[in-house]
Amino acid sequence: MDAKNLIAFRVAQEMKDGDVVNLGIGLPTLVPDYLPEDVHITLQSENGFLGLGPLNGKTLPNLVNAGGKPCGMVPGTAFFDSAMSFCIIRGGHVDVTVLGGLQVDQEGNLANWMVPGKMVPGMGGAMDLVTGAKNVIVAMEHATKEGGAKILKRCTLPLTAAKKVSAIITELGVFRFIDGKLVLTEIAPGVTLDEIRAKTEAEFVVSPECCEMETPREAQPV
Amino acid sequence: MDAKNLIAFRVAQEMKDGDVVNLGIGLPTLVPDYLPEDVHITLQSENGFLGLGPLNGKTLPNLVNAGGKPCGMVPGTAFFDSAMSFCIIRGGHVDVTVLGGLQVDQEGNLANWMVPGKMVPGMGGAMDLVTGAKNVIVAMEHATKEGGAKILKRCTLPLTAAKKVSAIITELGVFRFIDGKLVLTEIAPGVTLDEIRAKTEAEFVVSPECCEMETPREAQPV
Amino acid sequence: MSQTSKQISYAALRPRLRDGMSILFGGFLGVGTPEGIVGEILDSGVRDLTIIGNDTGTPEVGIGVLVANKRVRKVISSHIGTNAETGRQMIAGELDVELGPQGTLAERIRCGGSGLGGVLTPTGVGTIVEEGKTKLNFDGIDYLVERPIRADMAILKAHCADGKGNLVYQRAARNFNPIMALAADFVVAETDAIVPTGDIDPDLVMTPGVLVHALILAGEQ
Amino acid sequence: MSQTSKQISYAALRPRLRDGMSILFGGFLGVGTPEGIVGEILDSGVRDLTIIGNDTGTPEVGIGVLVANKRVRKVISSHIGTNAETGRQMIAGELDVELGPQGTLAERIRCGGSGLGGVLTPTGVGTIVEEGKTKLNFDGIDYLVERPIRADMAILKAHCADGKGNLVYQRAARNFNPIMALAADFVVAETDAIVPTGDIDPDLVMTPGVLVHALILAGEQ
Repeated sequence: MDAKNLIAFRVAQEMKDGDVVNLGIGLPTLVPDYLPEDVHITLQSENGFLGLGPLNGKTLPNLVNAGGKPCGMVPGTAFFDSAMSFCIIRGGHVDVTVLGGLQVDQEGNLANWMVPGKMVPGMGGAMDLVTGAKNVIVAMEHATKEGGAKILKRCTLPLTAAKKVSAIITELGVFRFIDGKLVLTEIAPGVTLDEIRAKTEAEFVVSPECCEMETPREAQPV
Repeated sequence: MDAKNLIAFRVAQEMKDGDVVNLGIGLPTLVPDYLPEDVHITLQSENGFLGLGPLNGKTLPNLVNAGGKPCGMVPGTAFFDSAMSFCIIRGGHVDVTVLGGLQVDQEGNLANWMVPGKMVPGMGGAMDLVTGAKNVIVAMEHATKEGGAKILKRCTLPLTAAKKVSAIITELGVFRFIDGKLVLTEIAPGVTLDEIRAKTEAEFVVSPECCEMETPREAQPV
Repeated sequence: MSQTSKQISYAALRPRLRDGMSILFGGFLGVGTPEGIVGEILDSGVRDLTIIGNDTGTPEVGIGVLVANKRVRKVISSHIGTNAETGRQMIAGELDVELGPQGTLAERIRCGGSGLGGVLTPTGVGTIVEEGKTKLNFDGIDYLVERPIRADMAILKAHCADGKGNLVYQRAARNFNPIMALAADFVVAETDAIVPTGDIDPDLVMTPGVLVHALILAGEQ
Repeated sequence: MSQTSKQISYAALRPRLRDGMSILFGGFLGVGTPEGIVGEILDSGVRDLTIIGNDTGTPEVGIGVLVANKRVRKVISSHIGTNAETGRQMIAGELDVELGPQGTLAERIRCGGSGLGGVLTPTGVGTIVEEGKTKLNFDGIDYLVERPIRADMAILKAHCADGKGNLVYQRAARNFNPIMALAADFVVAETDAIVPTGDIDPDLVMTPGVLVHALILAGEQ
């Protein structure tokens, strides 16, 4: 199993039955594939509905996800306008938002929407989601393709929102923000603390209860 | 024809075909009875709909006007929530609001919602209506029951809104606010300018085009 | 037995009721007010309530019965003229009444439910409504900063619900209900009907079920 | 011939189009954007437009064709990443792009249409979004004052309309359309169907007809 799917699996284990969840594009969209059987979540789509489901082959007119791609919907779906969509998002009615990150820092700041000097796609709904969701989970590979740290002392890229991140889940481990401090709570099987330290610029505390990160059975080292 | 109906008739002649209109309780509700045949207006009801119509005998569940009384609705009615109702009102989507007045002054201030020391019913939607409607017509008897002036130099009662009144229509005549000045533009048949001056405390200009106020045929003096 | 996980009985509301709590109530002169839930609150004996809604109905209709039975300590509303008892208790100093413009009340509740810190409205400028409020001027126009309202509980009246709590309202009974669904820690709707999930066209849902914590079938004991 | 007083042809829109005008456009990545009206604007030859909406679609889809054909001077939007041409023109200094959070954009348009002077939002605090904006603190929380947006024209996409202009949208095509209906001097909706007035259940109307000045039946020349 690749890093992306390992991360998505671990993120899925964070969900509680009944949670209202918004998933960013890319890696986060893999999360529903790994939900425990007894956990049912409702997916919010910022283009205006609650009840996003898998496509299941049949496309319906004007039924697309926030990436503009055809999608499905579950029984009991509700559509609404963009103002209402963000009343729900900003108002704390979304339990969990899962997004990728370019950088996260030890203050809980997230940067994931622009790199100065490069094409700027825009923040879309990300700033409202990170500001308003009860839990903000950053799901990303631990380091850049070049091996550089993404979990920093201080973000250098323009922020998406200040001090809002709840947890960071990478293929190497799980960090949580507890009482304003960045705490390592899980380490992936086969990974050492030294390796995490080497790939993490931020100062962090290792939880006394730090344990092995849950991974799919087939991925467990034998 | 009594004063109330005379006033309602004259107010009705202010309406233009297609106008969106909100009518306050009491006298203003008589206005639709006197609309010219070729003038069709849409009535807005602040409890959440556009398309208020006469009761016509048949009551429908949950179909009431802003006074809580059973009412009818016209084909093409639309219901919405209170936030939307006041987006429409405050946002200038109501062409005309017609309300009664306790006092109006020469600055265009209106007081119609409370008398200190007496039971205070509350402003309801009146403040938003007077603030947001394109045209604010105060429809009221010219003087108090005791013969005191209601069109004043300066309101003494708490205001409903400041400098928002467009016109005052009484059984004695029509005043309009033109370039910030109170201007008498019509005098009712059989009424003298002296009588209006005697019953009006406010300073006002008599329009050079001041003419006879239109009244229903049967009420015209022979 | 509940037909759905969100359906509860009137009696099941009791553990959530307590003295001094704040309650947003849907309705406009009683139309759109959940009369059964109001009755349950009355029967529970809780008092010192703060009630927030458009008006206080009449002493016999809508939320008014709670006022008439002296269960209310504070009212936040736009109009109390239809319930003489509200006015009487206010003048007697038994009841705290905060009156505000109806459109402002709607926006304040919407802000409370949507994470906004307030709105800027021209309504009330130059009137006693502006007392004690922050005033801002942009482009020569004065606005009042009107701040959010939230409550411990919102009690709504719906025409139809599905098992997930999706709500549809009927005609003028919609009024404040949809915005109140956003603005309370616990949201309960009394509904005339509960249909199977999937039976309400997703385009026609007026309040998404995720906002609704509990449903009570109107009149069912 | 018009079936109703509000129905017009695409061509009848021409006299209302002019260089430099501002246009609110419904849609989210093209879904809910009135493609026929966009085509008419393109054919009209007007330029230097300010366009306001969620995103700029793609160079071939939605409002994007106006950008690709260099008819746009300014974009106010939350996301331009799906239209490389928008980014290219922005970097080349040919196009002014104002990016803001999607929820803030929605509220600004709603304010513009509802007489509000702005909203207080926590979104963007501590980011570059706060540059140049009034910041207020209430109860220890910082908020940005976000100001209203209005435009000369709003172009909407509906699924169904009646003769009075009442609109119903379909699924995710609703998005920004209902709030934009409030916020322009002239509001025109392209609709898949026009039904006789009275055929839409009054409870199901999503945009009241009084907000809509003109209807165009999609695809009808």
